[in-house]
Amino acid sequence: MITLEYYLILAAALFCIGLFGAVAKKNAVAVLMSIELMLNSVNINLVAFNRFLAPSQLVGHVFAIFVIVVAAAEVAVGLAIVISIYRDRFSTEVDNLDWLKW
Amino acid sequence: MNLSLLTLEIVVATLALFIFILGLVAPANQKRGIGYFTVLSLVVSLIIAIILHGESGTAFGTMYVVDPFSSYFKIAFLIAAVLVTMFSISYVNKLGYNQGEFFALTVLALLGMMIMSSAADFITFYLGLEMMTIPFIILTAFRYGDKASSEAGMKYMLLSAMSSAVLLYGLSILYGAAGSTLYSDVINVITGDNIDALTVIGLVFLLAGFGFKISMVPFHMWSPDIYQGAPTPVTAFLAIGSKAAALAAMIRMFMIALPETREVWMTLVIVLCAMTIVLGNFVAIPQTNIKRMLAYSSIAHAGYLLMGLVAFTNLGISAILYYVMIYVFANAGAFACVNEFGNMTGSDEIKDYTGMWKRSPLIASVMLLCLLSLGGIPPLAGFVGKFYLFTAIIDQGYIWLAFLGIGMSMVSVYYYLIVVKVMFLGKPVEETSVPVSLGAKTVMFVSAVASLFLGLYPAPLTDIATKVAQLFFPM
Amino acid sequence: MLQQYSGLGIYLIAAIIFPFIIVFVALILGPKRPNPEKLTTYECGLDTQGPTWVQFKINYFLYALVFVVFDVETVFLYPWAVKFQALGLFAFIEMIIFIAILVIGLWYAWKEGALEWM
Amino acid sequence: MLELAWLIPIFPLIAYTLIIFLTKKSKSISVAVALAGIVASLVISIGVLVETIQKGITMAEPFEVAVKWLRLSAIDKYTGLNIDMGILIDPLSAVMMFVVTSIATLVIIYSVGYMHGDPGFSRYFAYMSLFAFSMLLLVIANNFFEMFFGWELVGLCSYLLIGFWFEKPSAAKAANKAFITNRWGDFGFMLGIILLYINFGTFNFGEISRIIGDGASGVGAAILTLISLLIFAGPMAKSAQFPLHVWLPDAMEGPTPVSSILHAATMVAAGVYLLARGFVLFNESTETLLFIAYIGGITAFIAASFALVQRDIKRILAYSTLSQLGYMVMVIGVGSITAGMFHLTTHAFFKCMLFLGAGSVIHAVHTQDIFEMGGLSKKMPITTWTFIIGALALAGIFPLSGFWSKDEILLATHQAGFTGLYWLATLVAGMTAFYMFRLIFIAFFGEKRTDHHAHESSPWMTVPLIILAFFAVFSGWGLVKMGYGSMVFFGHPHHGEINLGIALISTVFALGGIVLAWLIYYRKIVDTDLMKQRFRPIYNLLWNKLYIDEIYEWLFDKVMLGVAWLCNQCDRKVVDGIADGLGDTVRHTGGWMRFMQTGSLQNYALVIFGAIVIIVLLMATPVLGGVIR
Repeated sequence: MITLEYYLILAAALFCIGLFGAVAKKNAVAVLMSIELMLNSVNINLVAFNRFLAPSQLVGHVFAIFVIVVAAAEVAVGLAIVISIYRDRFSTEVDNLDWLKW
Repeated sequence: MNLSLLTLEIVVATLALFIFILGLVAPANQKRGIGYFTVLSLVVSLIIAIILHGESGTAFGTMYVVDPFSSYFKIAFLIAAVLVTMFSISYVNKLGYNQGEFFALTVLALLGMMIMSSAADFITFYLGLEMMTIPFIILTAFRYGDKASSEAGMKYMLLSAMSSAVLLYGLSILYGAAGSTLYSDVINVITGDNIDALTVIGLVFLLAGFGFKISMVPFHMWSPDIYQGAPTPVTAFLAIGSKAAALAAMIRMFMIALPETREVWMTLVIVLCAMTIVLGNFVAIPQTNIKRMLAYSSIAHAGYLLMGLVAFTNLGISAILYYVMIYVFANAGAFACVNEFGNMTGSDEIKDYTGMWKRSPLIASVMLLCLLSLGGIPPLAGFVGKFYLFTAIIDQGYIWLAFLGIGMSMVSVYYYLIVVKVMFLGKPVEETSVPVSLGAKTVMFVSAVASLFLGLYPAPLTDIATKVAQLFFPM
Repeated sequence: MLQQYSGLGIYLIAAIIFPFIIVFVALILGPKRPNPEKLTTYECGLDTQGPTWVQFKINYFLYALVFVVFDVETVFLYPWAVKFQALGLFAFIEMIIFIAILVIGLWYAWKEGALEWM
Repeated sequence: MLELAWLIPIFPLIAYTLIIFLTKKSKSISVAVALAGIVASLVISIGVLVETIQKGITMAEPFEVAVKWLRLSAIDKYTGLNIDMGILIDPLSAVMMFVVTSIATLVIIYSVGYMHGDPGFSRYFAYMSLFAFSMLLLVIANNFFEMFFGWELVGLCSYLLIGFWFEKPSAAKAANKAFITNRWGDFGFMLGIILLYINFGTFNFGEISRIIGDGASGVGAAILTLISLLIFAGPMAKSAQFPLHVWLPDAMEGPTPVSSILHAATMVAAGVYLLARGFVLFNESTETLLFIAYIGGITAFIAASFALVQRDIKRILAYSTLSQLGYMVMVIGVGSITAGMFHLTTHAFFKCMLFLGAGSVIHAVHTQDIFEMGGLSKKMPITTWTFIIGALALAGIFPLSGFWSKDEILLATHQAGFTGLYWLATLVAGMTAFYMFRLIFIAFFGEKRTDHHAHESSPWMTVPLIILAFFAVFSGWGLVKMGYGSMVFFGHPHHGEINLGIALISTVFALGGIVLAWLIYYRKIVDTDLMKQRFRPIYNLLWNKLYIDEIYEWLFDKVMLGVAWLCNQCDRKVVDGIADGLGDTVRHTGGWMRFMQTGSLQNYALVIFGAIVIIVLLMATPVLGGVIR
């Protein structure tokens, strides 16, 4: 029997992997993908909670759908910006983003 | 369902789409008209908002609340939007492309703020947040070909995506703990006695997400870069609107949904608030770029605003409300000045402001007024606001925090004076006078008068603020 | 019990048979004039020259972006369609507005030339 | 008249607005407006003063009117915030307003001559009117908050006026120094009045004294001491008391009329006025009173000693102002606001006159170094004689005004049993006489050193001098006859009878100082340079003002800017630093921590998530209450 904990642990692991990617990856697109992982871990959380705690109404699922959609929008904007950066600097390495010094 | 509650939102949303279409159909040589149209229609919606400020109720079940609190903030956002768009017209015309998109996105961000201010449900709140953030990301990277702008956009996009991931994780945990996303349910389920480790972690993540938006130390680091890189009007709107909206949502969530968990987050908020004030003010001193300086000062102001939440009393909340309003005016004025100067010289370096008094007395004097108001010098509004906040927290016995706050506001006067000194007490590098567009003139005038009037006679606004704050502390 | 799935069975059979029919028809109707050009291996068989990570044309990304957005937006249509009867007129109007907004977006993409391959 | 009292601050405000928005272009009209505004206030304040005396309005039953300014109703268990803007007319404020308006009028008339041909002519008179408004608001205030309001405004005006000639970098520097020093005083003041409000529930002077009078305040002695000390921080900065006195001498960078009215006669006296106004509060805490008294005494002494060696005429006067302010603060500290306010009044007149005289000298010879002047007595008789009168008054020679008030101070100090302070004050009186006449003998009677074509100034400048001279001679005696002591007092009325012994001693000291100065600088019985050589260390110490400025500069640079720099570095470098450092260490062990070297963006992310982790960990520990159980 798979209990809620499994899902939560899975989600947490996924979040951490995404987190690692977000801070470790050099390529902006890869960072974006890692952030997607984090968001998906949230989705797992939501759906799991919904299934185990409040199966009667579908709030969790709805929330998850909204998260997916917004994430897509964010990715679209993100890729667009990546492209414009690439046009400027011919690289999508996040390390190169240090023109604005502290 | 009573749709009339949503009148304002519907109007603004329609406006945004309409401006988009306008940008598509308008011939290239007449696109500058879009800006004026936007300003006019925003003024109209501001009037509508003021007319409708009285009504209250809930829409979409209890997901969406319209009450004095949200109306107050909506009016604040609208004022900010009007002021910003006014002085952004000249900027966008100088930019010369995508006028329609610029204004449409500004209005969309405004819509997002409105939704945040009256969201009474995690999902609605999250949607409002993203509806505000995504247009801001685009606007930040609006100048293509400009490295600073696109880099700022990239940073803002990635970091805000991360922060919203964090926020969402927190929200999902809270949803798990409460079994519902409605504030009205959450407060009943999550009570003081059944806080478990998971809830605490959720709260921390949530606070981190909010902290990012209102640039609370240590989640503030994005703001100086983004403020510097973004187009000046966007920076202004970011500094005023985004912060205020996040604060509004934060207040509502923590006051309505999570007051029971105060023992968990209050200590945290106090510590972070103190850190924010200190760091923001001190780091502002060595800045050479005025937009960065204003960014750090806005970080510091986030700290001051948090004081009101720390007080957790009617006085505290009303102090926040008052302070938000005057903060809008003071910052709008300052950024209008920065914008006009940047338009002409293309520089935001403080040293280039030398002898501004000679080059443009208007810019110099308005800048002086706004900075002194931010610094909290009587008889300007900022002084009353700070006094209000400090009284609120001392009233709750946080004398050390007030001590810190007042001391730091003295420090802040120091770095504001650096700019003032440069502007008034220096030989201009070049004698050419700085032209000021009509829109910017209006903004400067309005914000200067407001900062002065609200300082000399704050009673009307403070009365409103107190009434609004009674929402959370019924008699 | 089985009757209700018979339609499905018929559909399955038809689905399997149909490709064969197409191929067969093409086999008997299509003209056959082989020449060396045609018989050479397809060009991806060649060993590549220069960097394999060639930069795609920018429009490719534009298509991708536009597609992603519209593709994901449609996710809202499914729950609505499933519950269409129950939701009634109000939801219908809401969905119309939703689609209208999407259309404006599409119009924008079109007008801005995201859909032309130049 | 009393009903019109609220107009007194308003007129200058109107004048300011008019000048700024309308008449800025035309110099003559601007002057006319400014003059009209201040004269109107003068007329009303004279009327108010007369009526106050006739109607017998006392400190106990003042005339008070107030309007709501900020009303935040108290929600059941949360205190509200109620602030009024009101006027409080009692002998104290009435006299003070008369002093301010009359001196402001004279100074503005004088400025017409002095600022003649200055590019910022109109702006100058606008600032002057603004100052008059703020000062009068401060004086007429009926509660601490309103007073603080005016307090900050005069600070702003002083900033604008010191930096009036912002072409001079020294002026800009001095302006900032003054403003920032005052901010630190206001810091205490503001905190003090907020604490006051939290404990008393009101800012109003009357109500506070009532609450204290009934002994129903229920406020602990410790908290009262804290409050009064915090509030005293304000006067310490504004009235330039040791150790916050450093800004006043530098403030002399402003135009001389400004120095005379802001930094000699009225604004710097605001601190003393505040002490008198809120005396009921200070009186509650003996520790505070003791502190005030000794701070005043120290200031009086060190300032006088600095003045002994200065060469700059305005700086000499500035230090004498410091030491006189020290007198006033000291005597209030020993518990007699009568003597303090009395000396404030007389000092205002003769010190203002001295500055205006100095201004007319500088106007004529275009130098401020007294050793470059000399032989002016022939060329500028009016200036010379008024200056001498002022000096005599300051030295406290019978029967000039200074004598009466100084005698009051010494008497009060003696009666209060502060024998040490009494002798210190007497000594200071002697030093005062000495350095003033050193100035006179060098600048006016000494032989001419440089060929300056000095000439008597225009009547615009001389007439105010003469009028002020009249006040300098008679105000002391007049006020005594008017029974000042029975008008302005705390507790029981105070009748200023002359104690012959004390009067004699002080006069002897004063005359001694004058004679000494005469011997050294006129008859030259000793070679001053030789003395300088002999007492080189002391001389240097005094010349450099005990290096206090230098110490502050050092502190400011090293500490405040240091902290700023540190925070900045933290915000900039540490993240990178840690990241790179870790990166270096682990690069050899393996690439798995490469991310530590990525661009700043990801360092921000690192900080965010790191902070979250740390917070969660802290939450788990008892540090923050161990909320994770």
